[in-house]
This record gives sequence, C-alpha cells and structure tokens, in this order.
Amino acid sequence: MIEVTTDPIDAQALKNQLCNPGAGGFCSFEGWVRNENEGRAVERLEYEAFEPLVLSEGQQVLVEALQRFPYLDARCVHRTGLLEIGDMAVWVGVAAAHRDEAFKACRYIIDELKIRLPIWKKEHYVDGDSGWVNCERCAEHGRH
Amino acid sequence: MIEVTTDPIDAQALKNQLCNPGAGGFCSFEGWVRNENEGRAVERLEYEAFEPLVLSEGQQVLVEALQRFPYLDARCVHRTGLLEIGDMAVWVGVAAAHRDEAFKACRYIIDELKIRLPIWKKEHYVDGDSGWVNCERCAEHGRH
Amino acid sequence: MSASVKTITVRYFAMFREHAGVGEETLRLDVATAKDVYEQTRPRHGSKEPNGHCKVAINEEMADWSSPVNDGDVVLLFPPVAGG
Amino acid sequence: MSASVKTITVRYFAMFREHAGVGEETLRLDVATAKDVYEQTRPRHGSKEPNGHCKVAINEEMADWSSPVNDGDVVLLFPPVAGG
Repeated sequence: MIEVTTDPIDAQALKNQLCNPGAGGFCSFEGWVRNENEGRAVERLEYEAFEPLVLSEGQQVLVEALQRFPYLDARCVHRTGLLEIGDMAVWVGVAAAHRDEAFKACRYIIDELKIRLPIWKKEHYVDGDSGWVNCERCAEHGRH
Repeated sequence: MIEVTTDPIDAQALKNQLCNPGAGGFCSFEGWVRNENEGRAVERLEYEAFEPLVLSEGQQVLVEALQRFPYLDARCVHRTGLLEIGDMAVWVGVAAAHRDEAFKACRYIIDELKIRLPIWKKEHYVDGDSGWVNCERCAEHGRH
Repeated sequence: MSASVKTITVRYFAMFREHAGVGEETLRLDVATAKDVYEQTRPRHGSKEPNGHCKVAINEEMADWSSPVNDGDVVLLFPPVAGG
Repeated sequence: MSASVKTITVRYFAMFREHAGVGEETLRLDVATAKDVYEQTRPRHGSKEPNGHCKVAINEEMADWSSPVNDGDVVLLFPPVAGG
C-alpha cells in the first residue's frame, strides 16, 4: 500500500496499521529534509509527483519486495509540496516474522522508489537559487 | 546511548531525540513479541537483563557501528519484564546523512545486541509450558 | 509504424513544465514513437538530456521510448526522477 | 596462576538462577580461572553446556574464561543470551 500526501506524515499511525501478532521484526526508513546537498546549503525542498503512476509503480515495487523478502505487511507514504528542514519526505515501514526480511524488504523498497517513481525534488538554496535534483543540466536554461 | 527499561518503549519520543538538521535518512528497527517461535504458540515473554553490562557492552556496539558506518546519532532501548504479544521489546534508531549508513548501522547494532548483551528471554507457551530461548537444553532440568 | 501527423497531448513535469511554461499542450506532430515526441518537443521542454535519462508514459502507463504513439494519445514526459 | 582456595561471590542469571534457587551466593572454591568457577559450580547452575556457549564477567566487566579470579571477586555466570 502506497500513498501520496501533502499533509505531514504520521509515522506512528502508519506503524500501527502494520501491527500483526505474527510479526517479530519491524523496520522503517524515513527520508528527512536535510540542510545541505552536494555542498550547498538548502533552505527547503519542493516535491512534485505524478500520483497515478507513483501509486501503480509503487505498488509494483511492494510486490517485488514481497516476492524477494517475504514480509507480513508494508506501507509507504511520500509527501509532496513545500517541505522544511527536518520534515519527513518519505516513510517506508515493513513488518515481518524476522528481522532479516524486514530490513531487506525495507531497503529494497526505498532504493527502488527513489529511482523508479515519477517524483521530482526542487532544492531551494539559502543563497536564493534553486535547482531540480538530478536535473541541473538537463534543460537549456539551467536553474530557475 | 542505550537504555534498559521496564516501561513501554515510546518510539516517537526516542526518534524525536535524534532530530538533526544534517540528517537525510533515519532507519529504525523494532523487535515485537510474536505469537509463535519454532512452531510453538507463545503467550507472553519475560526478559531479564543485567543492566550494568547491557549498558557498557551496548555502548561499545554503538561506537563500533559509528566507526564502520558514520552516522549522526543513534539510540537503543531494551525493555525487560513481562511482555505481551505485540509489545515492543527493543528499539534501535539511527539518523545519518544518507540512507546507506542509516540502514547498515541500524542492522549492525541490532545484530550485535542480540548476541552480545546479557539479556535473556523466557517464552511462556500457550500450553502452559515455558522455556529460556537458546537455553532449552542448557541446564539439567530442561524447562521450568 | 511509420511517422504520420497525429494529434498528441504532451504533458510536462517538474523542470520540463517550468521550461515549457505549461503543464500540458495538444500538438500536431509527425511522429511514430514516444522518442519522436520527446525529440520534436525539445524546444518546448528544453531538455538537453538523451531520452534514456528520462522516462515516458503513454495514457498513464509507463512506456518504452520505442513504444508507438497513436492519434489522440497523451504522452507524459518525465525528467530524471528524485524521490525520497 | 595456580588454583588455591578463595572466597568467590557467584551470581547466577536467568536459567542458572532458577536452577540454583538463588541469584547470588558466596562460596569457598579452589579455583584459578573463571572457567574453574563455572565448572565447580555446575551442580548449582545446572548447565550442561560447554563454557564456550556461555559468558562470564568478573566484578561487572566482561571477562574471558581464562581470566584469573582473585579472592573476593564477584563472578557473574551468564547462560546463552537472547536479546531483542
């Protein structure tokens, strides 16, 4: 189950949805907005997503993780819009019988999400400049 | 920083202590009491710890993890006493600049804690029997 | 499929949208594949990347750059992604 | 260090404590090393494990089984651990 939201992510509520009496291990990953990227001081981030394909491609990633590292339940939420330093941009949680599957499935999910989901991140720098991550040189006019 | 407590573990409060503007990734692991172990239905668990050495050996594990996978901050709490199905027995959280260190340090910490800390787990089975995990055949009188 | 003039709705995302100044536009294009759409709309989305660094969807399904496009299709052009 | 009779306080944990019926007792033992303490108190802690499966601490510091014990030491005998 994957979601996209503009609201702050409630990790505790998400985790509660994964409670399962057969679960012995729970692994979660949170992506936080940090104050620096590649040497530049970051003031805030802006995330844009194309939700229909985030949901379908994200669901596909969860299924692949399940096939590789059988878990009991997993969820993922990605936030969009304007985020401040310290805000949670993404949450992935996996409950499994044992810790090995929990860790491996969680890692697989976040690694694939980052490279496959149609989500884009614009960094707003402290110096007033801004730039799309992975895309600084990909359009004629450089930064906006 | 490692703690032992008989109180329920408050994961949210622990995570908040790891907030750091330089952190881009946070990985946590929770050990939950599950209803089954090696084919036997479990009713509850009882954890016993020798706290002074849990703290010193646990601190050593955190330092080792820091040397191998430089993280920004990490915490661990282990609960003791009588725990019910679904209760959290252990929480490990790691905040790092990037997700790779967060995942690897978190995994290292829980793996080492499980084999090095003087903590013991007694399973109380649904059938009324009980047994110390890893130790079923280690004393003359078998189960108690 | 050989190229022929088709009516294609092109959607731009992130940097591409900012460059084009619109999120979506309907164009008459002489194209056979998704790659043709990408190449012919370069002045609009402004990408200097080879298409392989970007992704494409047709009618809300992920597609290959070699996928054929048909009259009336909606082609979504995705710059390099950066989730998480 | 050769064995000699010493006053040793032995602490038992988990299954060892349950078997011994006490958490701690002070004994007069003819021992040189931590391993000697483990072996000589087998009837008390009841372990059938080789000492290598268990752990030992002396005066609240983790120790090797070959560590010498001195008169007045507190020796902690740990059955196989199972945290998490």
